[in-house]
Amino acid sequence: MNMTWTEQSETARMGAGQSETARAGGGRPGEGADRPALPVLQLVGVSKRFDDFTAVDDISLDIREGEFLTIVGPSGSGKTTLLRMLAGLEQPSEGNITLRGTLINDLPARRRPTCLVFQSLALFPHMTVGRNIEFPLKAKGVSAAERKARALELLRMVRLPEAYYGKNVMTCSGGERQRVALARAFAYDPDVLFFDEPLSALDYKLKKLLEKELKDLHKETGKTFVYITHSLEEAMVMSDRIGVMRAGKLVQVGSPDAIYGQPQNRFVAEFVGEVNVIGVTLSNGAWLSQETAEPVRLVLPQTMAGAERAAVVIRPEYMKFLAAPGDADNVVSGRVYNEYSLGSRIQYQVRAGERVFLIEMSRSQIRPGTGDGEVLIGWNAEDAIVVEA
Amino acid sequence: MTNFNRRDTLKILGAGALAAGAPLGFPGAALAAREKELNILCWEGYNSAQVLDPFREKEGATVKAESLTNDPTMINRLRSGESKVWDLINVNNPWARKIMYPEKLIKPLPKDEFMPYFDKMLEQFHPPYKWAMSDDGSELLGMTQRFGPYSYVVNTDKISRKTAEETGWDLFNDESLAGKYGILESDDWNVFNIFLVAGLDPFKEHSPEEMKAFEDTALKVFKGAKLIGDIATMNQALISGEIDLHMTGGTYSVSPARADGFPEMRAITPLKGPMNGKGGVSWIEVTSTVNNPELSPLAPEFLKYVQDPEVAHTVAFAEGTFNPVAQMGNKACFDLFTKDELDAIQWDSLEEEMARSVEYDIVPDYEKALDLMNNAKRQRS
Amino acid sequence: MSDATLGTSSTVREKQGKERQGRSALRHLSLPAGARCASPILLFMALGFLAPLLTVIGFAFAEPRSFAVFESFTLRNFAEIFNPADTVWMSFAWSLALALLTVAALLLICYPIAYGLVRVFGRWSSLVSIAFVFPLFISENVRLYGWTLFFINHGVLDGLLAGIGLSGPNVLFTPEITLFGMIYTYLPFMLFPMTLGLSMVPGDLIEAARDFGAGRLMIWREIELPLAMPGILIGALLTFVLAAGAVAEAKILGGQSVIMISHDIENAFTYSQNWPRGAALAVLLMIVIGGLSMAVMARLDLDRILGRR
Amino acid sequence: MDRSRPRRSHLMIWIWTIFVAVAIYLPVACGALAGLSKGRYFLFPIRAYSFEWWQKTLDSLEIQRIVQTSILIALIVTVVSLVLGFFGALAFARFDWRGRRLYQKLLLLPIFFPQPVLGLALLLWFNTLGIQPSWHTAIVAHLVWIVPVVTLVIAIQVYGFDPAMEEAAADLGAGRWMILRDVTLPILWPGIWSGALFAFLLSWGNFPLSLYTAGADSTIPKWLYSKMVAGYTPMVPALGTMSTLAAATLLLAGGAIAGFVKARRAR
Repeated sequence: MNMTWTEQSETARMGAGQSETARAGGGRPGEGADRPALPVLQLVGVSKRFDDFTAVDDISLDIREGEFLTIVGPSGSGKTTLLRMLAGLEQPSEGNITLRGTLINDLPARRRPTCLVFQSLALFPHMTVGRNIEFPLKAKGVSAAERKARALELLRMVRLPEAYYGKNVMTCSGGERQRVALARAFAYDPDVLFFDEPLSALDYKLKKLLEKELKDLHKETGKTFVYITHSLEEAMVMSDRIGVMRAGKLVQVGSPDAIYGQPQNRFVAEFVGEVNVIGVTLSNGAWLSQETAEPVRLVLPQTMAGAERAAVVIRPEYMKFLAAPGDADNVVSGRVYNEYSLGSRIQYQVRAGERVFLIEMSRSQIRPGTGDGEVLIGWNAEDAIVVEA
Repeated sequence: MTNFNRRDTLKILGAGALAAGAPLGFPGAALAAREKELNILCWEGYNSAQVLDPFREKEGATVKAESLTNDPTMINRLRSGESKVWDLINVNNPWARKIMYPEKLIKPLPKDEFMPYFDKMLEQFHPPYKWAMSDDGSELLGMTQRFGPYSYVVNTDKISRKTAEETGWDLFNDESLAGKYGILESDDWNVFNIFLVAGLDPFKEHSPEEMKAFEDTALKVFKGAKLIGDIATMNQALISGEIDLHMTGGTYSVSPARADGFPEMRAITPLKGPMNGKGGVSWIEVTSTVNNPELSPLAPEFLKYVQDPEVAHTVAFAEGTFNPVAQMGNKACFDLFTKDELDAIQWDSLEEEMARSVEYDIVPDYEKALDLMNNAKRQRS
Repeated sequence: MSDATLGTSSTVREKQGKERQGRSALRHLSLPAGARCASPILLFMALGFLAPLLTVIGFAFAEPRSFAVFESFTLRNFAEIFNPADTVWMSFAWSLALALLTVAALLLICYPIAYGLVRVFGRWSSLVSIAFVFPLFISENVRLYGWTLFFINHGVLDGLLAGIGLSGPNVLFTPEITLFGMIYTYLPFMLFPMTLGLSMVPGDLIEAARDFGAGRLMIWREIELPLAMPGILIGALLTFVLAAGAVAEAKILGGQSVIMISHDIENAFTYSQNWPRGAALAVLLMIVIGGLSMAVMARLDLDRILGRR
Repeated sequence: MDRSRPRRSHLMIWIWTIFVAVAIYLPVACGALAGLSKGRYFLFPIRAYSFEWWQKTLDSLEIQRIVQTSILIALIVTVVSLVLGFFGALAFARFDWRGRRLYQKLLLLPIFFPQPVLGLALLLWFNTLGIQPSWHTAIVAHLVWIVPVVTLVIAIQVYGFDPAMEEAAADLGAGRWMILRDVTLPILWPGIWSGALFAFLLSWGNFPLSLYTAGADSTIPKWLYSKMVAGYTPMVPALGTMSTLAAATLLLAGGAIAGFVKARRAR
């Protein structure tokens, strides 16, 4: 499969006489293939304003050749606008976008060797599956016979039966449409594929399946994928790198592990999942939390140089019920008031003053203490992460 | 269709359902109110505010008048069942006597009340006036008022009155005038005039050869016409210089232009023609009471109202067309006309022009001629 | 994946129809409700539209120059019309030809405006639409007469041109000006369905196509035109049908340089005193128009066009 | 360079649209001019201006009556067509029922019908029924054409209406009447409002149907026509202009009210 794709891909490229512009942009395929650091797309200080609203605020980012980069962020964080600028559907208000070193700020979408898979998929409803897939080839002037051959191949690639070639695209199921949209994007043979939450409308099971397929396709084709989603879970499954956006800014970029394990600030930490976050202030060389019933002195893994304030993040699975106050570096006393089953694990909510702490344990563990009475909970310093407040 | 061939069934069905759809009183419900209601079907002029508004105020009545520009349509409206709507109908000379009365579409007027008015009219209308009476002369069928000659209208700056009168209907046979004349749309009167252009007397039976001549003439006349239109269009086109003359016009059509400061526009009656030597045609309107089962009592009142010298003068100079009226025989009425007004209606030559005209009559083969003419009209493009 | 459950296109469409807005739950209840809501209007239309048309048909088979509807049956009216000596076919030809030209001209005139309303004018769109819809509320006679005043010798155009030593063109009282009048009168009837059609083309499809490297012409031909076609078809049908029945333009502007079929129908009812002939002509016009309307409408999915989904 | 092209073509579209819009109002302006001419026949430049014809038009009893008739017809047409159209639109777009597709298409047929022919057909029908044409019958005639238009206008609004809201209201214990009053009608209000405007104005400006079906009664367009054909005076363009101004005022007022209501709701 992999081999077939590459070969076909090359023939199609030559047959179509494509990539003049794309390659002229400075890319020399093959050359420097061993240097993963070469950015395909580079953003420097890119901003986008609509009237008095700043959708994208001073973003700088390198997108590496062949990587699967996912931008995550809540809705309204500016990720779609960022993607549209990359695809050439919007022009940045400030800053530069370069493609392999060439400035492409004003290059329209159709001249860029990139391709966007829309959230709505934007399949042409009046065309068959085959004609949809052939559309980019037709735009390039590929002959009808060649188009069809290529379309059938792409159908195979996205795991759709060839019989779908003549099918009305509106009669396809959600997952099938997804595949058609993908096949169409590959038909364009872009260097970079952009995805604007294309899986958001699908049911959970199908979504999971397609996420994995997308990841496989990425590997098979070796293309650069830039994907946006509001679901970190989706991002974690597929991505090589993840960028987290908030209010137009890119707050952290890193591998999925880094994003999960070393969030740089409270926002990322909270976005990543249910966590305990405690605000702390530096007072006479010691970190104090004001959020518990009375100020508690905490032992932290490392000091934040120069910072007066910080947030401590403790994942629920690192919190423990303590038999005695000496069992952990940091200890809080509280009262259990809720207990949820999460399948293989159980989550407890423990109230300490105004604060609620989350503790997760695997079902096999037994909670010390009984009933709803007073409990001691705590964590070790090395299990906590200190981030910017 | 066999299920539907009973008109009465339909009536009940339709009336009931329409009442459901539009819950409004239908005229049937308004029978009682006819004392204060008058409906007039007429030529333009009687439907003007100047004539009707004083009557409305005087009687406190609702007066509706609809003007049409040809006789057959009005009469057909009565035939189609509207004789229940209208109280008065105002059409030209032959129709009351020859068509409407025999078809029982109108009813006679009380002679003792209305005959005396004729005494005060211009001499030619003195009783018993032919077109106002039934064929046997026993019944008075209507009242006369406006009249006039009509043949064609020319811009005398372009074609002198003398040339126009002497050339007569042959003006429309003159190829050099093609594209410079208009035709005032009035199908029945157009028929008369095309007969005349063809050199035929319209008001008699015609042989097939004569009908052929009519057809050829119709084709030629319509092909050569720059435009066909209504009175306002003709006058506007004359004044703007789009055309130099137009067929089927007379004092009635050109008088508003003359009154508006264009005395060079003039109705012409030819000196000679195929109707026993006469070339002109004249019309006289006869207003009759419709054979309406619920005839409004205001109908005779209105007929008397328009005989009043002041009102007759208003009728003569109602908006739209200005015409001589029979009541000008009464000095009280005549004195109301200013010099400008007399000029507008070409009073100076009215008598001689009427003398050169025949009073129009029914064309025996009208329907055939009309079909031929309509065919010709369509081929003008 | 549900591939296996997908059947032929027709069953799928049916399925989608049922799924519309989760209506399926209420389907059993709403089936009579829809019919109930429709019944007053249907009853009214049966009496106000269908019955008059049947009456016209009845008259068309009545004795010429009579009022004996549903009482006599004859084909003479039609025989007369189809008699080659009768030139009424010319009126039909002119009406249909001018209607066709009107449609063609309006397609070209309205397309940029409709495009502008959907994609260019932005917040000005509603104002521009109102400007174009408003003339519908002014009686067409008044507007057409205004053109006469504009074009006539010593009219507005001529008078203005005289100011710079020129004279106005001699355009009145011709078939061309009749066509012009029809284009003018029926412009809104093309513009609005067309705008509706163009607004059915999702913006992201255009963007997607552009992203795939399609040029303007290709986008227009492959995406915009086919997707906007239902609206364009409605506009074309509406203007054609209305123009085919038009009469005022030929009378007021055209000086009857051509006779339209509606004029002939009208004449039959007036000067000719021949209602049955007029009815027969009307029936023939109805056959042309009704046939065309039915044929085009059968191809349209009104839910999609009006509901935009 | 590539970006300037859409801008240039947008400019062309603006220019073309404005050109066509000006052309649309040109004859209306010419008519207004003619109404201000002292002379009966129109020559441009106008020799003498005068408000005489406007004055005469305003003074005329007959025109007062015609205006009243026109308003009355338009009002009744508006009310009846709203009632029929409202339910018709529900049947058109809200409910799924057997025969809906056919109903949708049949309903549009009167719009796709030349009005002179429709007017004559109605005249024949009324004649066959023995009903005298009057302004009552003109109402019926107007309705035949306007009800489908109003239905369509409201239906477009109904399409955007989620029936789940009615279901939710019913689930929360609202009765049929309360649902209609508190849920359905307020949501459909913009469609009903524009339907009402359309109904009134289309009736106000209609000529071909009134010509054949109003009998002895006259409406403004019918009066204008009959005076144009015979008895032309500048009262014709004067009344035409007044009627246009009245329609424009109504449209503007309608728009302003709609805007006001919208603004109030948004708050």
